[in-house]
Amino acid sequence: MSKEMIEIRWHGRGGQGAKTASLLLAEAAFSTGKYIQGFPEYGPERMGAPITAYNRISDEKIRIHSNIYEPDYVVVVDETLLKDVDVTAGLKKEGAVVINSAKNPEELRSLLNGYEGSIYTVDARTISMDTLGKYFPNTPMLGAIAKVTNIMEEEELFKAMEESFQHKFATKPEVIEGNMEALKRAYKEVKGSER
Amino acid sequence: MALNLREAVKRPERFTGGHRLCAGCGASVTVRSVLRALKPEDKAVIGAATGCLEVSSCLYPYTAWKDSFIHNAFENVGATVSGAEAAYRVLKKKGKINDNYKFIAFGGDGGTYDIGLQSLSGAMERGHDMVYVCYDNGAYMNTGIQRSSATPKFANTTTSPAGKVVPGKQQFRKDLTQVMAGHHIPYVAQTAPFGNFNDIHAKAEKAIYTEGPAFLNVFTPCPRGWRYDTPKLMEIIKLAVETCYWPLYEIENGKWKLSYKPKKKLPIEEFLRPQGRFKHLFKPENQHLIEELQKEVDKRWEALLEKCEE
Amino acid sequence: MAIRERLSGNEAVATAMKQINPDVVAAFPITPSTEVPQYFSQFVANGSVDTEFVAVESEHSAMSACVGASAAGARVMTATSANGLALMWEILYIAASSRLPIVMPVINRALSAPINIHNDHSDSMGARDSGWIQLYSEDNQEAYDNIIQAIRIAEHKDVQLPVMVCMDGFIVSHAVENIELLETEKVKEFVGERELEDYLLNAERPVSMGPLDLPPHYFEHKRQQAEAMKNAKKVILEIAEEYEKLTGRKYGLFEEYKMEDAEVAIVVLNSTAGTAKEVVDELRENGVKAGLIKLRVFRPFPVDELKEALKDLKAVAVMDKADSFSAAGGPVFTEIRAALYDVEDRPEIVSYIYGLGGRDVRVDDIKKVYDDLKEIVETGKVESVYNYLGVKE
Amino acid sequence: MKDKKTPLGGNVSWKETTPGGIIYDAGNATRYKTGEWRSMKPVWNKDKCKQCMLCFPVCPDSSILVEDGKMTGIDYDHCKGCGVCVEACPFNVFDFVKEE
Repeated sequence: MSKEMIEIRWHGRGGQGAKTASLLLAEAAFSTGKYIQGFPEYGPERMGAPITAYNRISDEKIRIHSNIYEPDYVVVVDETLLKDVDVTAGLKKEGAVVINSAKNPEELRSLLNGYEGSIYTVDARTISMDTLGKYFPNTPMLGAIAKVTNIMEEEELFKAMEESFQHKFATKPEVIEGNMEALKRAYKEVKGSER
Repeated sequence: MALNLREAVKRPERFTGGHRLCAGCGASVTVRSVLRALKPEDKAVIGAATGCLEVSSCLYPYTAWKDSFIHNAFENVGATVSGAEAAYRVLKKKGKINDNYKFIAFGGDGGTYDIGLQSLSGAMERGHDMVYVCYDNGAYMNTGIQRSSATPKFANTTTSPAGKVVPGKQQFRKDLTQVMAGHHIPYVAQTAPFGNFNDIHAKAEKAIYTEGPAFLNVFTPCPRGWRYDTPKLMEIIKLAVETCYWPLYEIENGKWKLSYKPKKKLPIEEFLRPQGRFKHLFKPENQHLIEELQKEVDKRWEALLEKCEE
Repeated sequence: MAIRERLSGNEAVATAMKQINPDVVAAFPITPSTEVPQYFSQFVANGSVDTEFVAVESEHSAMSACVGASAAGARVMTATSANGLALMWEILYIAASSRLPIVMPVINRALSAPINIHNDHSDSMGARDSGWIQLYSEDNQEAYDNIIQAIRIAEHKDVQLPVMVCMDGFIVSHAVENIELLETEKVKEFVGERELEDYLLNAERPVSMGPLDLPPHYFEHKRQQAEAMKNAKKVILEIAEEYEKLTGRKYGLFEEYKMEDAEVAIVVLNSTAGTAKEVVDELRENGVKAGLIKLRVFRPFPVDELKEALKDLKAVAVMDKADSFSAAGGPVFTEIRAALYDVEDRPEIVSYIYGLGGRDVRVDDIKKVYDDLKEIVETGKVESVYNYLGVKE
Repeated sequence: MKDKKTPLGGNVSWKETTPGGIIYDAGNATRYKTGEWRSMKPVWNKDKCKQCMLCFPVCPDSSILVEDGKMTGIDYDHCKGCGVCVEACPFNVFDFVKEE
């Protein structure tokens, strides 16, 4: 397997946009010339049900087509999942988990089944409410994971995402600015307890 | 202007002799009557469901069809012809085809009332410019006279045999014409090769030349399945109409119209008596079964009169 | 210049269909192929294709309408999966026997029961004797490329047969990956126009199609159909060569991965091949002479070519993502094993049925297969010919 | 290519037969004689005929021959002798006799 490949696993609930966020991240990475994979845990999405989505990002063509069992990073879009889902299962020690939470990272460690690696948190709820007036955690989480993985330069990310939003929200341009704001704030505000 | 018989006979024959339908088969009379309504300058694509008509008219290496013809399977002539019609529309739009084509699907009652109902319903609902013609001979004749949902109650068929305790088919027939009326397509009609053929010619013409989907249900006797002598074809049709067993009517853009009202409605017995499939009804102990049939015919006839505001 | 894009498998398929701009698409939604008619109907709604989109009421009618439209002279496509394909079954045979060049992406999914929407190959494998050409695709790129080539293969005068282009449901259909697209103009030029001689809407000469065909003629029609399938092999290669000139991407009847000096190899279809290539690379780094055959064309079955490619191996594992319930191995296994019958000192051949109903196929699963092959080579003994890989024992 | 023919007869090789069983010559069933099926035969008495044309549409075998809107005879190559025309005629123009 390519040494440069980064594998990311997303945990969210149906309807929160974890799948969309994984696709947007793939898209942003793609725009910088990377090879990407973005795919959901295959199945029908039901509102509220725990869902998983995946990203692979690499400088070389990606051939592997299995789920990700030993991710480099894990993103948790909904903090309440921590009590039911073993989100850090297989997560590499040298990797990191990024959680949507207003808490400090270390406050969550006890919920992570003895996970010893880095923990980051970002208050996606507040950011989303402030910037979009509604709770759409996926854009802030995207900003946070992009920052933590550092898979691309800040400006590159913002430029790529602006283009994506322009495309995605072609019919409602008024939400582009809010989304960009959410992305940037999360990028800045994500805080870590590095190991 | 409606096609009269004098004019109709001058039209080119689009269904030739040399097919292998039974001697005296009503299906070919139905087909010829419908095709006569095509203007000679118009071309046609004709589809047929698997059934007597198809296996007898297109038996490799011979075809009795002068127009392009396709058979696909038993239950899908509606979808098959709708595909051909879609192809025509797009190829015409692209300028690859110049001639005018009409699309006609033929199915027996098996391929129409039963196994092909879904495909028919879909094709009509989608609004294809085509005519679906059911030649209703009231059983699966091709496979040896098995009951269908178009088989009249008490008819003796090979899967609804009249026996010591069960007197033939146990259910009244489905009223498919009214099911099709429920699709609210531009034209639905019930007809038969009756009298001087004006009714079937006029309805076929309307069906073919009304834009959008149209459905014709055509009463089509089968001498073998109904067990009557072949020369009596036209008499059986007449009795079906005059007893109001098979009323002639149409629904044009939602408007119900009775096409023919018998001067004196004949008792259903008259229709039943010449047919061997009803022979068991004429045993003295079965008189009440005929009465039951009469009641149902009367009920349906009255309801139809009401719909047609007669 | 090729267009660099990122698309899901379903988007790739729909994009190929858009660029081909077929005359008629008749389709009914079924997971995981639903997105194909969805995307396509949006193309119709936006006017980016001229196609008549027939939103039929079932897959049976989808294939029936395709038959009607193709017989009428149109270039016709549809898409389906699993139970949808099963519902088409009767008409699959009719499309092939009537020699209608319909092209259909099949987004592979397990067949019921119990109902399961996930990937395996039980749908298309069951249709292997329906007379359709079958192409299999590792990823979105191959699905896209195969569909464009399929139009030419299907319509080739020596073939005139329908083509299924298979790819793995969800694993490929719903995964966004990099892809290189051709410019639409180039696709149009490559696929050209359907050349017609005999069709329902030929004003010069009306025809009758789908006759009752009794014992004096039926066998001859089948023999002629078999010849068309035989011809397809050559045509598939010719068109692949032409396509390579256009894109630089090379296609054959199957792909040989590190087979030159291989002693053990697996034969596999679709997306698992990609995962298996990773394993081959790792094994090679550890000095294991491992290889891989990814079958692209299953119908026609490249019997001679496979024999040649496999004959010098010591052990082969054939991986089937479908059970044939013959109690004697999967469908691809049976045919590969038969293909090697004439080979002197033929390799040991074992069957692995795997990944049914979307059971994920991991790197470790594939490693296990190669480990078993190594064991066979070392001991000269086959412990188990018929195996189920990744099932809970 | 307008006169493309479907090979008839029982001994056609698979190389010569038509793809998918397509039949090129529309209406070639006329070459198949169903007149042999007859056990009874309608005989038209021209002199009695009023040319009402009611026999024409009732014939299942398209065997009432018509020219310029007038009946001219019966196509015995295809008439199966069902007798529908005989019964349908209001003027009893036809005799219905045993086939010899």
